[in-house]
Order: sequence, then C-alpha cells, then structure tokens
Amino acid sequence: MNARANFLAILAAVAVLAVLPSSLSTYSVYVLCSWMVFSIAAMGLNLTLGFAGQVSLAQAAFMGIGAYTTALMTMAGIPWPLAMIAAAVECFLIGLVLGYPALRVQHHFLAFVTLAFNALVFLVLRNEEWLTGGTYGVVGIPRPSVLGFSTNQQTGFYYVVFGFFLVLSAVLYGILRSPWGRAFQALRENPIRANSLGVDIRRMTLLAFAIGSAYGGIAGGLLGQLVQFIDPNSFTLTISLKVLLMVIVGGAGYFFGPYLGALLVILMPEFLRFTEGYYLMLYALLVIVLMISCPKGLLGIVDRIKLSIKLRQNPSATAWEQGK
Amino acid sequence: MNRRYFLALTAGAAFAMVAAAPFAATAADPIKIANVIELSGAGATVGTNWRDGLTLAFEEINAAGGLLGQSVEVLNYDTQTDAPTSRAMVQKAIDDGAYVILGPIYSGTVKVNMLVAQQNGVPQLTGAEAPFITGMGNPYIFRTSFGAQQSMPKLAKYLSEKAGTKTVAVAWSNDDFGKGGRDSFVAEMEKHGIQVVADISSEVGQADFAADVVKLKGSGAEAIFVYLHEEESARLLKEIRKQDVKQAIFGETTLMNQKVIDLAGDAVNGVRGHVGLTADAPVPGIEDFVKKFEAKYKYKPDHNAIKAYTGAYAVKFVTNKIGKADRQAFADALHNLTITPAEEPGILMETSWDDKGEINRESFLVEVVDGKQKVIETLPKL
Amino acid sequence: MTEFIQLLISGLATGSIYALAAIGFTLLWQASQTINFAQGEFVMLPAFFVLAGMHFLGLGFGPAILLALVASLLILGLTFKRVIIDPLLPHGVLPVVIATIALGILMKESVKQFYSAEAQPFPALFSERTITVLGAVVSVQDIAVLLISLSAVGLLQFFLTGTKTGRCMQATAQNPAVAEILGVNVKRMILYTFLINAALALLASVLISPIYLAKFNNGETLGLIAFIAAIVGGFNQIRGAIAGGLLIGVIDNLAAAYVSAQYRSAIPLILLIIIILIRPQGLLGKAEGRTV
Amino acid sequence: MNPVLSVKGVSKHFGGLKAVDDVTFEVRRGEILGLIGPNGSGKSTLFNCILGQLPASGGKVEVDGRDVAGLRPCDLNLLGVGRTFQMLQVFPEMTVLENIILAGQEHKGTMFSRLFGKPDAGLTDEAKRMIEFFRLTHQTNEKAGSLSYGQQKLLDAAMAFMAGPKLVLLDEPAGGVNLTMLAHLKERLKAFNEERGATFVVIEHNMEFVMSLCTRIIVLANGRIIAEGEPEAVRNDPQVIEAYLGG
Repeated sequence: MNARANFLAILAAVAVLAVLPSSLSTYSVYVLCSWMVFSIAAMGLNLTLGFAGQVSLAQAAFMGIGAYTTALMTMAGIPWPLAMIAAAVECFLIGLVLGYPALRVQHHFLAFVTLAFNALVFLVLRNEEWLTGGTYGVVGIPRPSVLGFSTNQQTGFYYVVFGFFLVLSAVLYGILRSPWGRAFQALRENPIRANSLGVDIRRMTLLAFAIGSAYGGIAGGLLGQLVQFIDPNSFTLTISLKVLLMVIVGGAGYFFGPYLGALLVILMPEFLRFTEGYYLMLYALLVIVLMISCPKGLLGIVDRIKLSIKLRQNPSATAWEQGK
Repeated sequence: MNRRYFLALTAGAAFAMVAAAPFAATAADPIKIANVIELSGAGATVGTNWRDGLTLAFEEINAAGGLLGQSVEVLNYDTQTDAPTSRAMVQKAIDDGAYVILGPIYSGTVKVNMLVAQQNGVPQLTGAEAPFITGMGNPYIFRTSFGAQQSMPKLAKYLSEKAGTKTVAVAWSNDDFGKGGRDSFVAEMEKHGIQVVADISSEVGQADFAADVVKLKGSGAEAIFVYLHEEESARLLKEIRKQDVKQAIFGETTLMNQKVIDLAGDAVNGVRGHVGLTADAPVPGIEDFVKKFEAKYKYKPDHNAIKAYTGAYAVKFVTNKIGKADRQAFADALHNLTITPAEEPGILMETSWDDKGEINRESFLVEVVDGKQKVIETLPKL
Repeated sequence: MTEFIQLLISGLATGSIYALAAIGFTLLWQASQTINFAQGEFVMLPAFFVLAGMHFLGLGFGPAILLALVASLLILGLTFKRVIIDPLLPHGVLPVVIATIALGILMKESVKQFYSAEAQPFPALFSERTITVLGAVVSVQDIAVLLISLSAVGLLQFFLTGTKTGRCMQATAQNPAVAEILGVNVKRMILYTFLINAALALLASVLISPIYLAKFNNGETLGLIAFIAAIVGGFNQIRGAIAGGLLIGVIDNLAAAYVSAQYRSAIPLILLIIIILIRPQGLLGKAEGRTV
Repeated sequence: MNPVLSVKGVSKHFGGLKAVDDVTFEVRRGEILGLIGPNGSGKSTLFNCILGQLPASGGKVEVDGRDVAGLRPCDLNLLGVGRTFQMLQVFPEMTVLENIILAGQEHKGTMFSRLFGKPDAGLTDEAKRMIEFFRLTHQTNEKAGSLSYGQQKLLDAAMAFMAGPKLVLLDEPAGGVNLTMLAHLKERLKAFNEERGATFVVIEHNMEFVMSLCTRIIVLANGRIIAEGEPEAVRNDPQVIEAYLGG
C-alpha cells in the first residue's frame, strides 16, 4: 500500500517543524508552541472522546491540575522531569476517579458531570489561595533546563515542547494500534457486544479517561512553563470547550484530527485579525458552517471524498456508507 | 490515508507562511503603537472603553501632524482577557515593531505580559490597578491610573478621620480586580485601626445579592465598602435599598461610576467614596474630553477611556520631548516626569510618574446626589 | 428566621427566572434531543431586540416587545431550527453542542459589536416598590416575576395536555415514530417546540433584564445556571425545570449565607453530580428508555 | 464428564409475571441444542439470565461445573462462553479483520502484554483462517458496516467463535437472512461443530433452520419447558403444536 508514502510525509512534516523556528519570529514560535501544547491536550481528549466514545468536558480542569502541580513543584525546587511525571500520574489517577460516573451514565449525562467537575476545579484553584495563589495565579514559573541548556529563549523551549509533542504522539499511536486501541474503539462503537467478547468495558472506560486526562495534565504542565504564569481563568469550562472544539473540528476519532483542529482553532483568529472587531463573529460563523457542512470534522471530508471516488468506481457500495 | 497526511502537511506549510508574514514589514512605516487590550471575554466592556479612548486620542494626534512629523498607526491586539493569549499578543506587538505598548487592564494578564515587554525593553502603559505591578522593579511599566495601594489610603483616611468609622463590612468581587482592591483596602483598615467585621465575596455575573446584603446588614458594621464591577455594583445597591440597609456605603471609583448610576438609579444616592479619574470631575479638560467622546461613540466614557486617552497623550508628549521614537529613551524620560495640561492639554490633569512608574494626580472625594456625582473634596497630589 | 425567609423569597424570585431559561432546555431536549449551549444567549438577545426597537425605531415599550417577539420567533425559533439543528441532528449530540456554542459566541459578539459592550438599563414591567412579608422585604417586581413564570409554565402545561396540538407535541416528544404513524405532523410539532422556546426566551429576557440589566455576556452565567437547574429538576420534564430553577435559586442564596460565599456556586454543581449519579432523570423527571 | 452448561431451576420474575419459571436443562459437549418457543415464551429472558445480563430471581447456572452467578459478560466470555445477539452486533467502523482480532485478543496474554506486545496480539493468521472459514476473505479489509446484512451475520458468528469457546449461544442467527445465505450459515455452523467439536445453544424462530441444524430441542412456553427431545419427536409433540397454534 502507501504506508511508505505516509511515513515519508510524516517524516517531512517533522523535519519542517524541526527547522521552522529558525526562520520565524518569536511570536510565531510562541504560537507554534501553544499549537503543540493544545494538540497534546486535544490528543488526550480525542482518545477519551473520539476513540473510546466517552464525552468529557473537563480537559481544561486536567490541564489546570497539571499546570499547578508542575508549577508549584518546580518552584519548590523539585526537578522538572519529576514534576512533569507527578503531574501526569496525578491526572491519570484523578481521571480514573472521574471515569467512575461514566460507568453509570453515558452521553449527555456524562458531559454534564464532567462539566460540573471542571467548574468545581476552577473554584478550588481560585479559592484555595494558600496553595494556588488564588485569583492572582502563579507567576515566574521556571522553564526547564535540558542537559544544562536553559530554555528561557523561545526557540530553546520550542524544542522541549516539540520533544513532548513527538513522544506523546508516538505513544498515542502505539496505544491506538495495540489491542487496547481496538478495545477503546469497540467500547465506542458497541460496548455491549465488546463486553460479550471479553473486553472489560469497565476497565477500558476508566483507562480511556485516565490516559486522556494524563495527556491533559502534561499539556497543562507545558502550558505553565510556556506562559510562565498560570491563573484559574486559564482553565475554565470555556477552555475545555475550546479543546473539544479542536477535537470535533479536526475530526473526532481520526489520529490527525486534533493536530488539524488545534491548528485551526489557534490560527483562525490570526487569519481573521484583519477584520478587527468582527473576528470572533466570523470565527463563530465559520465553525457553524463547518459543522453543518461537515459534522464529522475536517478529516471527515477526506473520508467523504474517498467514498465518492469509490462510488464512482463501484456504484454498488452500500447505503450504510453513503448515509454516514 | 495519504490524503489525510497531505492535508496536514499543506496546512503546516500554509501556517509557516502566515507565521513568517510579520517579517515582511518595510522601513518606511509610520510609528506603531500597540494597543494590547481586552476586546472579548470578561474584560470586553472596560477594554472597549479603553480602545475608544485611545483611538480618539491618536486620531486627534494624527490630525495635528502625528509624532515627530510621522503618522501614528495604532495596532489593536485582543487579549481575550486570557493570560496566555495576552502574552502572545504582547510578543506579537513587539515582533510587529511596536514603539510603545498600551494596555491591558486586567492585572492578572499584565502580570505575565509585562515580563515580555521588559525582556524586550518596550515601554508599557497599563490600565491595571493591582499593587504588585509597580512593585516588581520593572523599569518599563507605567500606570495610567492609581494603583489600589495609592487610592485605598486616601479612602481609609477619609473613613477614619472624617467619617469616624470604627467597623466596616467589605463586599468584593471574587476575581483579580475585586481581590486586589479588597486586599489593599483591608490592609489599610488595619493601619487605621478600623475593624473589618464582614468580608463577603461575590461571583462575577451574580444575579441575586440577597444573601450578600443579609450578611452586610447583619454584620453590625458602621460602614459598608463595596468593590464590585459596574453591573454587580448596581445590583448590589438595588438590593441594599430594597432590604433597607441603613449603614453608610463607600466605594472606590467604580461604585460612583456614571454607568452604575444609570443602571441602579436612585439606589446610588448617598454613596460616597474616592474617585481617581472620573468623567464627572469638575476639570475643564475632562469635560471637553467627555463631550468629544460622546459625540463620536454615542455613550458615556468611564475612567478606562480617560486612562487610555491620557496615556496616549503622555506618549505624544514624551516622544516629542526626547525628539526620537526610542524605547529606552522613552522609558527613561517618563520616570520622574510631570506633565501639566498647560504643556500638553491632552493630559487633562497634571500628572506625575515616579521612579517606579507609579502615577500621581489629584483625586476626588465624591458623593452621589440626585443621580449625579458631587465632588466633596479635591485631594491634592501625594 | 427573618433572614431565612428573606433568602428564601429572594431565591424563589431569582429561581423563577432560572426556571424560565431552564424550560427551554427541557423543551428542546424533549422534542429533538437538542442540547442548546446557547440557551443563555437566547435569553440575553431578545432584550436587545426590545432596546433596538425602542432606541433605533423609536417604538414604545409595548410595540417594541411585539417586534422582539416576531424577531425571536423568526431568529431563535425558525432560523435556529432550520439552519443549524435540522442539518446537524442526524449526526448526534456533539456537532450540535459545538454549533450551539459557536452560535452563542456569535450572538454575544454581534450584540457587543452592533449594539454596545456596556450593560444597558431596561424598563421595568413592574414597580420596584417593596412590601414586607413575614419580616422579609420583597419587591412587587419579584412577586410578579414569580407569578408570571409559574403561570407561563401552567399555561404551557395546559396547552400540552389540554389541547390537541399540545398532545400531538407530547406524542412527538415521547415517540416520534409512533406519532408519525398516528398521523401527527411531526416536523410541524418540533417546529412549534422551537417557537415556544423562542417565545419563552423572550419572556425570560423581558422579566430578567430590569433586574439583571441587559448585557451581551449575561448569557454566560445564566446559561450555565439554567442548565444546572434543568438537569437537577429533570431534563425531560417541564415541571422538573421549574422545580430545579427554584431550588437552585434558593440553594444559591442559602449556600452563600450559611456555607461559604467563596464556594456558593459549588453547591449547585455538587448537587448536580450527586443527582446525575443517583437519579439521572432528575428530581421530577421520568426515566428515559435505555438503549441497552 | 460435566455438562458444558447446566441450568438448574432458573426463574425470572418481573413483578408478578413469571417470565422464566423454574427451568432446568443441561447442554452436553459437542451438541447443538435448539431453544424454541412462541413469542413471549421467555427464551430471550432465559438467555439473558444465563449470560448474566439479567440477574435471575432464583436458580443456578453452571458452566463446566462452575457457578457463574455474579460474573460480568466479559468474565463469562473469558471462561469460554461466546454469544451472538438477536440484533446485529458488529463494529461497523472497524474492518472485518479488526472485528475478528478484537474477538480474540482479550483471551491472549495479560492487560499489559496487550499494551506493549504485538498490535495484533499475534492473531492475524488465526483471524484470517476464521475469515476464510466463514468465506469472508474478499471482505477482510472492508469496514464491517459496509458488508451486506447476511455477511454481517456471518461475521457476528465468526466473532463469537474466534476465541475458541466451549459453548456458543446464538440468539436468532437466521433472523433477516436470505435463503442462500441461510443455507451457507447453517452449513458453516455445522462444519464448525463437526470439525472443532464446538457446542451451541440456538434460539430461533425459523423452524426449518432449527430442525435441520440442531441435534436436540427444548421447547419453552409461558416460561416453562414443555417439551424436550430430538427434532422429529418435538415436531410431533401435541403440546408443542398446541403451544404454537393455540397460543
């Protein structure tokens, strides 16, 4: 097949990303960094929502938990790799707990529970001033130094984020290719049948939440280091909805959906800036139009094109596919 | 499958081109002033006021020949009232070659983006009022209005000396605006030996203030200090009147704002407090400004519009003074500088900056009478 | 005790407004499984139709409300259904969620851009005169809002159970396939639901704006609270939305007074989680048929 | 030798209604047992009680001599009980191969080896053989949802067999399948039974299908067993005829 072409395309993309910062302004590098950070958060949500079918509106809460954990730990002098691991593990465990409601309720009810969880996390971050600095947030979060190199310059930090981005992408790809990935997908498509085939749907549901949340936690940790400031407002429900938007717009359940979605959500305001005050209106309009014309996200369009080619070659393809 | 990657790759390439676009700037550009401000999100209202005040000022400045014979281009950047975005926007403003940055207003966002401006040596005139802004030794940050640590002592002095208050209840908005004001106020109360007997926070956007007022009423405090945003102030005052609360009510700038008076009507009457900048100040320059502003934008400006307007004129004055659009020289010149309306009418009131970028002007003690701010006393510069 | 009654009565008055917004959620959910994340903005917008009618067209308050009703029905009812919901419903809940979130942003930004970013005073329908009940101070306005909300729901309930069209709408809500077979014009019934939602949004807007003031971002807080109220009361029952709205209004006040002002908004959220886990259909709701 | 499945006095009451009333039977290794009865006779409820989808009101179900009360469907499957559902149950967005591998993977290795081991859990060859056995080779890399109804039925059955179960419970395998496909399905089931010694319990409406497939038949009516025996004997049992015609 064209596995080789795929591989080459990915390699080329990685190479472009690796050399890009040297020819970009500081601001553009910053934007690239936030694209990768939000891609990581969206990848996690894509696992929970897109592949395993569990609606979660709490990804920003996990970003917040991860961000505060890494910030407070590194500022207390704990080495940053330990702090990042702690953030990931913590979010994994809290994600397990948040997964429990998913065993009882599904779909919209699950969305409501996770939404409430996000709002509660915001309140705790804001009110527990002794720990989190409250409304004022935490300023002066140190950027990691890697092998003795400081990453205070934007480009240096870019490569830290880029490293996480690559490794976490590869890990997610590995998970999705493994039997776990198949079980997640089965969970989304038909949990009852999956259960009757020996898939422990309870365990897989919890894991889907936990892994997705751990990605959120790592993204949060990186975001804190990128901005060097965190406050509760950076982790509100609005941000969760933004991550959700990335996943859906890109194409939930497609491996590359979150990358594309995050790119679009972060860059669209950039493209529309020339319209001054109207840019958010146009942005909202574009999202509505995109949803109406392509409810399965941008990568859903690709599938549709493939199907129409197939239909032309073989008009007897079933109604089920056309109806998608 | 291949198509999917191709799409991602194309998007990546398109992105790279867009991101590289800022480099295309040419040398013959006008002087660029960056307005990094809250145009959406929670701060949209104050940010819009600020932007309109700033736009008005630079239109006037351009009409009068610009800066050093060059025209001024104001670039607007929306922080979305979000710290990460505000940092990105300040960075973009700097990449775009901004000479001076004005804004933003929300202290939390300023906390992070002022570091970026500092690293790049770009002067920043902020609308933020939280005390820490000028306490971090940043030589590029300048206020356009009082920090809370300056205005609260004036109010505290009035409370303890003129009003003879012994106990006070505080109602504040639980965000960085309200918290900053509340913290400064409570610290001042301690200094003056006034006891804070109730400390009540409320949410932004809160609809029902019955519980807050019940607690204020039951606190037994002689006076109530209110530090909320405009709409919440109006709602609280209405509820206070409804529940027939007898205690005297005090505020700082926002509470006596014309907007609050428009919204809450009679409920504001009798409220007293300290006002740093107000559209109702009995100062000829401000009266003229308000007229111009209302004619152009069809609404009454608040103090944020005045902050931006005077900030813009400070940029004009200093630039003309140093005779070049140089960031470092600008920052150096604005420290320990006093501008008078005689020298620069657009500054509206005599204004000084100290060596930390803190501002100093006259301010007012006002009382709302019959739906109008009435100045009880003009407080001299410190 | 007086304090408690004060909190209770104020909470009920505010809660009745939450309830009006919450009913819209339940109506749309029943009729078409739509979760409208722009519901808060639906309540925010009609006030600006009224204000625009008064200030740009020079209409009186009454005619402006009529104009706003027409505009609401057309935009929030018909257009919303035809343009956004109809094409998206076959694709499940999430695209609808995303599209309505975007719609909320669009409505908010449009008001900010084309009307004003400032909060606007709104003419009161009722006097703000106060009376004292059991030692608690209540304004005539509060009582009127409570009564109007309750009677609106009463009327709606009567319409749904007492008229042919209403029963057809209920049949549609319960089982569209069967209703279709019984000769009900299902599409029209769903349209009616959207129109009723739009009219209720107008009512809520006109009742709430004198107290809450008209502002472009009012929908953010209101939408979330209405949402919680609808779930707590019962997502598929109109009565449930009323009960949920009143309950949240009261709980919010009591929590602020007796638990913690800082965590006042946490109490409804915790209640929401507990209710979903123990009784997902809500306090007054009926269990939905499981797909299992 | 233990029976593969033994149902002892199982009852299921819904309020006052006795949907299943004290049913006892055994399934012997290698047989194809048919479970028939008119609509509402309690077949599906009994099935669900056996499989742990519904908690029984009384009685006991043993698989290979082991009490399976309280086991979740996935545990039961791991014990070697496969099943199909009345309604079609495939994973439409996954390919045929993926569907089959999924059906086998949980029986291989541990939770962690399934994460870190081979992506296909080493099942591709076996899965391909299973696909070939059910004559779906041409569709191996098609999405399951794009298969015809009959092909999906075959796939459904193939998934139930993939893990090499001791016992497979088939819920109306013939429902909605056209005649050609039906013959094919029957032939495959029989072949599987003969070649691998698999044991089946089949619930079915289609008499012709049951009679020609099963070696023994149990008839339910009103929640009770009214007849049991070889197809011919059951067909001529007056009580059965009464139940079907008189009901």
